Amino acid sequence: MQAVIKKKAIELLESGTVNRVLGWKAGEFFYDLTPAVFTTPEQIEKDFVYSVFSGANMSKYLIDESKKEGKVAAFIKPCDGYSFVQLQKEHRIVRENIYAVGLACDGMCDMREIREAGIKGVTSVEEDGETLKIGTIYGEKTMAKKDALLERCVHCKSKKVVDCDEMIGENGEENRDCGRFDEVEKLEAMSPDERFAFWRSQLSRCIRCNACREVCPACSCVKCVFDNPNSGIAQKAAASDFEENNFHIIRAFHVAGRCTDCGECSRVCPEHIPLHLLNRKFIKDMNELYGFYQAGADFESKPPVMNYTTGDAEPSIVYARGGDK
Amino acid sequence: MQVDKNWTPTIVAFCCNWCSYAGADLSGNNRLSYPANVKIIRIPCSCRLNPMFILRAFQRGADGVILCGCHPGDCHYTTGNYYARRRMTLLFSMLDYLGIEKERTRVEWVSAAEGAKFAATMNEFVEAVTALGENKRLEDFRCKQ
Amino acid sequence: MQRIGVFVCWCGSNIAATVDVEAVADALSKEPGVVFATNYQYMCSKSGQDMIREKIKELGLTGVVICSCSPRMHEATFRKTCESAGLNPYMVEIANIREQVSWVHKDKAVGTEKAIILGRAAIAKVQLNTPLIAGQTPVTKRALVIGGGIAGIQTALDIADAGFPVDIVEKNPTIGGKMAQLDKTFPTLDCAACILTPKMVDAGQNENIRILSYSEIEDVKGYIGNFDVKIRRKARYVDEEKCTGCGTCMEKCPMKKVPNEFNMGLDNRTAIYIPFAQAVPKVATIDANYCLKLNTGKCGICSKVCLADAVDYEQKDEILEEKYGAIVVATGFNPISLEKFDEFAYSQSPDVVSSLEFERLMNAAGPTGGTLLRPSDKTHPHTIVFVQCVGSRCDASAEKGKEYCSKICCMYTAKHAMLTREKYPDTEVYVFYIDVRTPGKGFDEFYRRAVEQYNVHYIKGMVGKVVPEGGKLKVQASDLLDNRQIHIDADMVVLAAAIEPDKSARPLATKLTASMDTNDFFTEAHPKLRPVESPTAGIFLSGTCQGPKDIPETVAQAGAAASKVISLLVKDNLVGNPCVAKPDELMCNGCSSCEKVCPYGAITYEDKPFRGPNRTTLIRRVAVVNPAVCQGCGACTVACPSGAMDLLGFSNRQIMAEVDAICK
Amino acid sequence: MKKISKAKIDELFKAISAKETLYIPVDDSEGQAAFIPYAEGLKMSEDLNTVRSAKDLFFPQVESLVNFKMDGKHIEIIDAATEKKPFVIFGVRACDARSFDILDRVFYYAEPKDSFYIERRDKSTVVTLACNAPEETCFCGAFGIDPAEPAGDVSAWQDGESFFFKANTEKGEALLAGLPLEDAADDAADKVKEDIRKITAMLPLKDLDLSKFGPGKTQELFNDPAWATLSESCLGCGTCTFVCPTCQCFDIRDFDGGKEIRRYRCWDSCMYSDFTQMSAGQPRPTQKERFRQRFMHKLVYYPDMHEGLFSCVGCGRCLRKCPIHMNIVKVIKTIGEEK
Repeated sequence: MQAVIKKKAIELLESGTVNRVLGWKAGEFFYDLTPAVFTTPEQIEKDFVYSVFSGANMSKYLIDESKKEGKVAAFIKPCDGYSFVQLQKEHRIVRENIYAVGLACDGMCDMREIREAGIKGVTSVEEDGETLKIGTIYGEKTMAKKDALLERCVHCKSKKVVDCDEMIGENGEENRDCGRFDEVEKLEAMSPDERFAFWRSQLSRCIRCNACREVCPACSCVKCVFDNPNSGIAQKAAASDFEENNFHIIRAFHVAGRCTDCGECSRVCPEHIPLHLLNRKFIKDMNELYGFYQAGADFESKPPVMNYTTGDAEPSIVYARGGDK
Repeated sequence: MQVDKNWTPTIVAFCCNWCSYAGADLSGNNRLSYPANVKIIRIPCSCRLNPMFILRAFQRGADGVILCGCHPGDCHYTTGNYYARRRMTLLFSMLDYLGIEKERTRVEWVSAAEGAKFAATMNEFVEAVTALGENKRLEDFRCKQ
Repeated sequence: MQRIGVFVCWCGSNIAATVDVEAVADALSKEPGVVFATNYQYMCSKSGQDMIREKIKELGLTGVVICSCSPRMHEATFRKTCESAGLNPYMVEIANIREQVSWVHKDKAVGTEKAIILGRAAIAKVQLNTPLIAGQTPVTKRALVIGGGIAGIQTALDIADAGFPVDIVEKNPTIGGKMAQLDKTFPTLDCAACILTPKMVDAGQNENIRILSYSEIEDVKGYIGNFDVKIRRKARYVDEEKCTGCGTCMEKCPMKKVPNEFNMGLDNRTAIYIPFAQAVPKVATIDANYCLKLNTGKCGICSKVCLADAVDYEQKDEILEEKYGAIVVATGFNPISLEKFDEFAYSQSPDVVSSLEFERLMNAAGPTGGTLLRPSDKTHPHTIVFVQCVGSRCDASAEKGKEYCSKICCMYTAKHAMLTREKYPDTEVYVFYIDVRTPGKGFDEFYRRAVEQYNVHYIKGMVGKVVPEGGKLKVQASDLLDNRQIHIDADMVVLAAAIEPDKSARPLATKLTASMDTNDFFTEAHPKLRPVESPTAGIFLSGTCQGPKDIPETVAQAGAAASKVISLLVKDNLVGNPCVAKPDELMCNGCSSCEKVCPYGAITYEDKPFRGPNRTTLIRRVAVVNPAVCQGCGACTVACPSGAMDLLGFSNRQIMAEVDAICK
Repeated sequence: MKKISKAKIDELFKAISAKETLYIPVDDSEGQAAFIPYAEGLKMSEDLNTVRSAKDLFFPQVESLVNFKMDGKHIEIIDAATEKKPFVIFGVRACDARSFDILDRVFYYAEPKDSFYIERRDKSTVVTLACNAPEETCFCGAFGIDPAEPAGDVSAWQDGESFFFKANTEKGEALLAGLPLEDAADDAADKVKEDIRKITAMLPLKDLDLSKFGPGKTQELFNDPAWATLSESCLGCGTCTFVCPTCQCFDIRDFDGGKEIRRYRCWDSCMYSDFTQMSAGQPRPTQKERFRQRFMHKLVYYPDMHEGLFSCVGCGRCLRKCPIHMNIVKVIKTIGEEK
C-alpha cells in the first residue's frame, strides 16, 4: 500500500496536478508518524510513510492547507472522509484546492494498545499478515494486529470514502452493525450512581490540555468559547469538578450532529479518557430519536440538532430511558 | 437520602417571553401560588436557552432547572420550541448519562392562557426536586467551603 | 461600572401588602453599581415617572431597574420615561415583583426575600446592558385581509376608506361568509341580507379593494411592514373578467345533484354555480369534484351556452405574489360537527337540524322558500324542541365538545323561537337551556319578549335523548326547576351547535407565525389592552377567529383592527426591535449552523478580509444578520458552536449574570 | 545502604504514611499511573513513569492564591494560603528528580520567591527509584542524567527480591531512620545499576546531540527556517506542556462565586493561542512562534539564564503523548542537523 501511495503522490506532484502532498512523515520509531506537507518527490521518497500507524485524521489540516496557493493532495481514509465532507458542508475547506485520494483501509493500530499489552521499549513494528512483529530493546515480540487496533477500528463504522477524486484500493461500505454503541449501552444500563462514579473517575483525570479539542475536526472554531474571555465561560484549567464536566458536556454538545465519530479525541487523550463515549451518546440518541444520521455522509442533510419534526419526542422521554431510576 | 427539613431547593425557571412568561404572569393575576424558590428568567424564546445556562445554574447552586415555552406549534417564532425540544431532550439525556439526576431538569409547555398549569407545574417540580435533595453532582463547591 | 438607580413600586397595596418595599430598596441600594434606590406608591404614575426622570438627570444614572409589575405590562412605559430623560431605553430592566412575587407569595418575609433576589438579577443584567438603537424599515402601504365574511369586509372597507389599497382573500367563490346565510338578526330582527349585501357590493366596487375570491394563502414571509405573501388563486374554470354572472350555465348544467353548501346541504345545486344571487364577485365557478367535463371529458355544455365565452376547462391554479404592510386575519367560524352528539339523533333523522340549517329553512332564499317544512316529509312541524349548548360549556374531561361558551346561541335560539311562533302560532316551541345568557344591548328584553309575548316554553334542563319513532322525535329531558322528567313528542329538534374556528385557521397561524390558544382561536397581544392585535407584529385579528362574537361585536372589532392597520400604514418607516442577533465576526466560523435554524432567513454570509497574523490578510466567510428581518428569537445563538452569535438585549453574559444572581 | 524485601513493601509504606502523607505512583482503572496518597491496598504502578510528572505535588495545576469575600459593596481580602503538611513522594524517577532542580531555580531561588512552592519543597522528602526498564522514548542520558543513580533525598533501587535505599540528605537520613529497614552492603545495588547501564547503552536516543543548543545560541537558531515546517503539524494543544516535568508557566484567573471570588493560578501553555495575550494582541501570533518559544526556552533561553542547564530532562512523556508525534527529539534532530 505504501509503495502505491508514494508512487501516486510523486505522480501527482510531477504531473503538476498538485504542488503539495499532505501525508505522514517518518519519525524515530516507526510508530511516531507526524502529519507533514511534502513538496518534492525526494522528500516523499525519503520520509513519506503509510503504515498501520497512519491513524491521524488529516482532514482538519485541510482547513488551512486548502486556503494556500495551489492545490494540495490529501490521502483520505474512510473515517477521515466523513470529516472531510462535514468540513466542506461547513464551508471550512476549499474543495477545488484539494486533490483527494481515497484509501481503502482495514484498520489502524494504536501504540497504546501495544504498550498496555506489556510490550515496552518498542523500536520497530512490521506488519506480517495478521501479526505485528515488534522489535524492542528487550528483544522481538509479536502481537495479533486485531489486538492492537485503535478503538474506532475495532468498531469500524464504514469503509466507504464519501468524497474523493480517485481511490486506491476498493471503496467499501457502511457497516451499521459495528457494535460501536455497545459501550454506551453498558453505561446506560448502569444506575445513575454508577454512571456518575464512572464519569467522575474518568473526567477527574482531565488535565485540560485541549488535545481532544485541537485534534477534533468538528472543533474547528476560530476561537473556542472556552478560550474566549467574553464568552463568560472561558477557563484554562478544570479548576473544579464542575468545570471538568462542563467542558466535556459543552464540547460534546457543540459537536453534536457534526461529530463524525472519528474517535480522534479518545486516541489523543493523554489520560486515556474515553471521550468518544460522550459523542457516541449524542449520536446514539439522535439515531434513536430522530432517525439514523451520519455526519459527513452527504452534502445536503441538516444535522439533527439543526432540524426538527413537529412530532418529535418530548424531553420527558428521557425520564423513561436509560438505566434505572 | 437524608433531606434537611428546612432546606428548600433553588429553582431556575427559564420562560419564553410570549407564552410561558405570560402564563406565569397570569398565574400571578389569578393569585395562584407556587413556592418562592422558583425564580424566573425571561428569555425571548425557548430556543434561546443555551445548555450553558442550565449548567451554569447548576454550577452556581441551583437544584433544579425548568424550561417553559410555547406549546409545540404555537411558537411565536414558529419553530423555536421545536429546536429547544430537540436540544433539551439531548442535553437531559446526556446529563442522565453522566449520572446527574434527570428529575432536576424539565421542559414544560405553558401557554399564555395556562396560568393554572404554570403554578401547578412549579408546585410539582419543586416537590420533585425537594425529594431529590441538594444538587451535589454539578455544583461548583469552590466558594462553598 | 454602571451608575444604577433602583425604583421599587408599591403598586398601591398590590405589591406593598406582601412585600416590604422599603427593605427591598434598602437591600438593593447596597448592591455594587447601585447609586440610588427608593420606593414609591405608583412608579407608573406621572409623579413616579417624573421622579425617575429627575434622578436620571440628577445622578447621571446609566442604568435603571424598576421593581414593579410584569415587564409585559409597563416595560414600554418605563423605557419611554427613561428615553425622555436622555437615557437609552434599553438600559432599563424590570424586576417583576408583582405577578411573580406579591401576587403569588402570601408570606411577607418570603416575598421580600424573593423580591430582593429578583432585583439583584435585574441589577446584574443592567450591569451588562448596552445602549441599543432600533433600526428603521420602510412600510409597504397595502393591507391583506384574510377572510371575506362580515369581519373581513368591514375591515377592508374601513382601511380602503382611509385611502390604502386592500386585498381580500376569500377561500369560497364569494365573499359574505356566515352572515350571508342568516335570515334575520337579533335583537332587531332586521334582515341579514339587507344589511350585508350593500356592504358586499361596496367592497366589490371600492377602487381600493381587490377581492381575490376562491383563493387561499400559500405562504407568508417577511415581517411587519414588509410581508411577502403567496396567494393561491384556485382554478374556478371560469374567466372572472369575462363572466357576467347571467346564470345560463347553471340552468343548463346536467350535473344537478351537488349538495348545496350555502343551504347547508338541504338541497342541491349544479356543478357550475354561483352560490347565491347576491354573490360578490358574481362569477360562476365550476366544482371540479362534480363537473362531468373535468372528470370524464364528456359534456362541455356550459362552455357552449356561455355567451361571454368565459368557461375555460384548462384553467390552472395560479400563484400570486404580493407585498403587504399589514395582515388582518378574519377567518371566522363554523358550527362544530354534530356527529359525536348522536344522543340527539342528528345523523338518524333529517328532522333533527342544526341552528344554521334551521336558519336556511326559515330563509326566503332557502331551500323551502322560507316556509318552515320538516326536511323528512315536507310537512309543517307543530312541535319544535330547541336544545341549547350542544357542544358548548362541556367539561374539560369530556371527550367531545368545547369548554367555552359559544356566546351567540342563546340569542339566536330566542330569535328562532320567536320567529317560529310569529309565523306559525299553532306551533309549540320548547327551549331547553342550562342558563340563558343575555348580556347585550336589548338582549334581555328580546329574550323576555320570546317568553312573555310569544309564549315560548323555556325549560331549564338538558335533553337526554332524542329517539325518532313513527315520524315523531321522542324527546326525553329533565326539568331541573320542577325536578321531573319530561317527554315531548316533537316534529323537529333544533340543536344550537357550538361554534369553532375555521379549520383553515391553524395552518394559516403557522404560516403567519401567529399564536393560537388550545381551541384554535387566535391569541391577542393582550387580552384587554391589545385585543385586535396578534402577538406577531403586523398581524391583526378581526371577528370570530379571535373568539365567539355576535355581529355588532364583530363589526366593532373589524373597525378596530382596521384602525390599527391604518395607523401602521400611515407611517413611512417602522422603528424595529433592536434586540436582534448579532454575530461577532472575529469569532465566526462561517459554518452556516445559524442559517440552518433561522426561521426568517435573516442570516446570509459574506467573504470578508480580516487582518491576519504577521501583516497578512485573511479572507473569511462570516455571518451577516439583517436586523430588519431578524425577530430576535435566539435560535441561532445556541446553534453557533463558537458563541459568535449573540442576542442583543438577551446576551449570553446577561442571562448568565441573572442566573448567577439568582443562585448566589 | 538499607534494604527491605519486596514482600514487605506494604509495611514500609504503612510505616511512612503513619507519620506523613505518602505519595506513590498507582495505576488507575484505565492503567494510567499517577502519584496519589498511599492507602492500604494500593499497589505501586509498574509503569516507568506517571502520565503527569511529579511536579504536580509542588506546583499543582490549580491553586488558590487569594480569596475575596463580597458583601454588597464591601470586599474583604482573605489569604488563601494554608499550612502544608510534610509529605513523602516515593518512586520518583531520575528524570523527574532533575526537574525539581530546574523548577527550584525558578520558584525557589529566583525573585520573586514562590512561597507556596517553597513550603511544599521544604516539607517534602523525595524518594527516587532507579529505572530497571528504560524505554525507547527515554533520553535522560543526553542531559547527563543517569537512571541508575537517581538523585533525591533518598535514592532507591530494586531487584527481584528487594528494594535498596541510600539517603542523600539529612531529610533522607531522618526518613530512613524511623523505618523498618534492614542494613545492606554499600554495593548491594551495584548489580542493578550495571543492568540498567547495559540497557541505557542500547537506547535508540542515547546519542542525541545537543551541541547546537545551549547558552548564546539565540541568534543562530531563532530564524532557522525549520521552525516553520516543524510547527506546521502542531495542533496547538497543551499536552506536551502539561505532561512536562519542567514546564512552569501559569496564568492567574478569578472565579466569581457570587459572594466570594477565588483568585487562583493554573497551568498555562505557551502552545496556546491566548498565552500571554495582551490588549495589543498576541506577541506570538502564529503557531510557529509559539512552537519555537517552547523549544527555544527549553534548549536555549533557560540554559542562558541558568549556567547552561537545559530545562528538558529527557523523560519522554511528550514523545508518547503528543497527538501527532511532534516532539523535542524531532526538533533537536532537525534544527541540530548539520547544514
